[in-house]
Amino acid sequence: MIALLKRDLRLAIRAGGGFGLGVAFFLILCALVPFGVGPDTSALQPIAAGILWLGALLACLLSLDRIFALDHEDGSLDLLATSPLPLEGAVAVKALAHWITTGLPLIVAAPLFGILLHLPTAAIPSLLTSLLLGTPALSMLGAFGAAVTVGLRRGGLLLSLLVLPLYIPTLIFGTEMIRRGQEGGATATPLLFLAGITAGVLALVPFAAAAALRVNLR
Amino acid sequence: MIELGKYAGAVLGAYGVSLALLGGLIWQTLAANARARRELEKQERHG
Amino acid sequence: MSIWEYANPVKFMRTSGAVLPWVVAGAAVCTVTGLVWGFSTPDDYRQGSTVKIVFLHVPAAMMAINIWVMMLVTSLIWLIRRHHVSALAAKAAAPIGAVMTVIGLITGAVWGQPMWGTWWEWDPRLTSFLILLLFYIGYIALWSAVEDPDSAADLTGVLCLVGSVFALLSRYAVFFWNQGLHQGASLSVQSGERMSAVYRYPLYLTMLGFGLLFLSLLLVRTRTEIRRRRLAALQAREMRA
Amino acid sequence: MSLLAVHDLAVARGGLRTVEGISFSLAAGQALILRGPNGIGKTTLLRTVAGLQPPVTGRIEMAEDAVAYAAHADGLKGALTLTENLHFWAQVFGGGDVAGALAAMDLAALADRPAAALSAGQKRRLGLARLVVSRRPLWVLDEPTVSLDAASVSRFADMVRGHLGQGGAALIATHIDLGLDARVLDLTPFRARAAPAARPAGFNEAFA
Repeated sequence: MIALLKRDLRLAIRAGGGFGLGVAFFLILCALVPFGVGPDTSALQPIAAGILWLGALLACLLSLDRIFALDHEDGSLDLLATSPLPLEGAVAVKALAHWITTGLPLIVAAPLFGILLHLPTAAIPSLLTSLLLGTPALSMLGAFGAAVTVGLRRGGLLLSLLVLPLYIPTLIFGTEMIRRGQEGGATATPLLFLAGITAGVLALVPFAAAAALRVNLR
Repeated sequence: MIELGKYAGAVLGAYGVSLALLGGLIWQTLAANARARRELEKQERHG
Repeated sequence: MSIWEYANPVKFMRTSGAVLPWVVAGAAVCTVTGLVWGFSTPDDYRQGSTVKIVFLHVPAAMMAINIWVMMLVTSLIWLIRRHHVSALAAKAAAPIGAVMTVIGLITGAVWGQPMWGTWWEWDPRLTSFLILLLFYIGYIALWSAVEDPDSAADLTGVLCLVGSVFALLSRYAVFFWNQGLHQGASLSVQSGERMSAVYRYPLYLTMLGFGLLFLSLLLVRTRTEIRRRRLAALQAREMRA
Repeated sequence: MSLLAVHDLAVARGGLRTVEGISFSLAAGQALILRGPNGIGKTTLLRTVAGLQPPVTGRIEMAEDAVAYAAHADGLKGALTLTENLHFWAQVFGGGDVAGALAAMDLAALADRPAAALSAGQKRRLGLARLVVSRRPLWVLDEPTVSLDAASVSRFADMVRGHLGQGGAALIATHIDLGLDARVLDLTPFRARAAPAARPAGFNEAFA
């Protein structure tokens, strides 16, 4: 399993853009928003939390189809399925690799982009916590969507169509948490929900994703 | 004739759109069924 | 032939063909009577004539949810028992459910406009229905995207399972996110003001009518799917022979 | 001792039976060559034996985690070097000697090159070297000699012979003569009949 994680990370670095691309997309999005809504703090501050989460979500979506598609094309997926690794474990590891290459850089960059969007400094701890708790679920659900669409010719569009509705609860609790942090309210409830969703997703979705993958391999 | 008052547009609009949608669904269902039946019968007669 | 103990489309075709006329007649009678009766009810003292929309809105919304539940059950039957007709029934139900959801949304919006002063309100109930519509669209899109019929049935089954959990989760998340303008469930017994009998009986009738309407559409669409599969199988055999 | 036993197997591709009624067994040190015209279902049969798809009917008896499968795609990453590629699969399969496997397919000189720089034949050789590091007793090979030159083919045959000598077995679909002391199974007589069968092979066939 560790070998698989190492290989995926190494590939993300070697192939170029694995780490940087998502963050660059995130930056562009945050830079474009003020052009759309105007530079005033009064316009930007209320929507900053939402933009940051939406940006993270879309940046995550960009690289989802690569989780399995490349391995499917070159036959690695067949070999992984015949290997002693349980396919559920391989799915979880690949989602983890996706999270390390896209989720983690986004979390590191998020406070900077928060400043661009006039997010008050008081909200930055809750921004970081919410992303840290929420983005693993995004990667795991994305891996499920990628597993379902792996053999399809025009899977990319379908992938977004299938995965985005699954992101709604995480998005709601994530932004709610930042908003409460911004207003100095209690963030415990959305935090617990967010953590609960992520824990449930990490525990159960690998099985669904592996089942979908087996169907697509036969 | 039933008097609908000032909301006549809203009520008639809601009924109109809903019935049109249902009608479309029913039409599509029947058309697809008729086509499937026709093609299957043709196939069974030949083969 | 022993093939029928594996999946029994012949028996399904025979039985569904026999009951179909009765179901269709029942659906037509109940829906038309219920809607006409509902249309002729007196105006509500607060909502005026818009109250008549309830006879479309509530049955459609109810069916939108029930159809998803039915799809979940048939998907599970397919995944566990490999009953082929079951998978096709789930496929056949999805577009009906999507149309019901759209009707629920549109009538809700038209109703909300005079009541709340806006066409669209991000009210938790309306929002949950919008999310449900997204799940229906994803499910239908996946069916049409996968070419191999076995894979399509399996993948949509798994999607329906995961989607159900998330549709439910989204519903609670949405309530958390925005407490709404929407009135409580129209028929709930606990709520203080119960709907008066004038509206209640025609509403029951339209609900029954929509249920039967769904059943008849479902039967016809499943029959269509079975015929298509049979045609495809016969053609494939012919190609090889 | 028998490494693989197949009883009355029927397999399907795209919901249609391709071959049926296949029975054979492979003991340690034996190889079986599959022959047959294009499209008869050699690949499908091999994928079924490898456990990638379920059989329509019949039984496959073998030890768990016994198969090393190699098909048209080699499962190589162009961005990784030859050693890294093999090392990864060695770790996944809990296997062994990367350098030895590279030497066996005459790739030792290229060990630190990225796999993207290899020619088609060299990639193929790397894909076959993977079989050695996987240390699985049963090799299931689908047209292993595609894009190999004559020298490489004989080197590959030596590799298979060595594997058989160490108590392994191989099931190979190929059209060329590898010079192995192997039985040949021609699939042509096993082509599935168009007549309806007891169990549907695919979704649509359940409705025919």
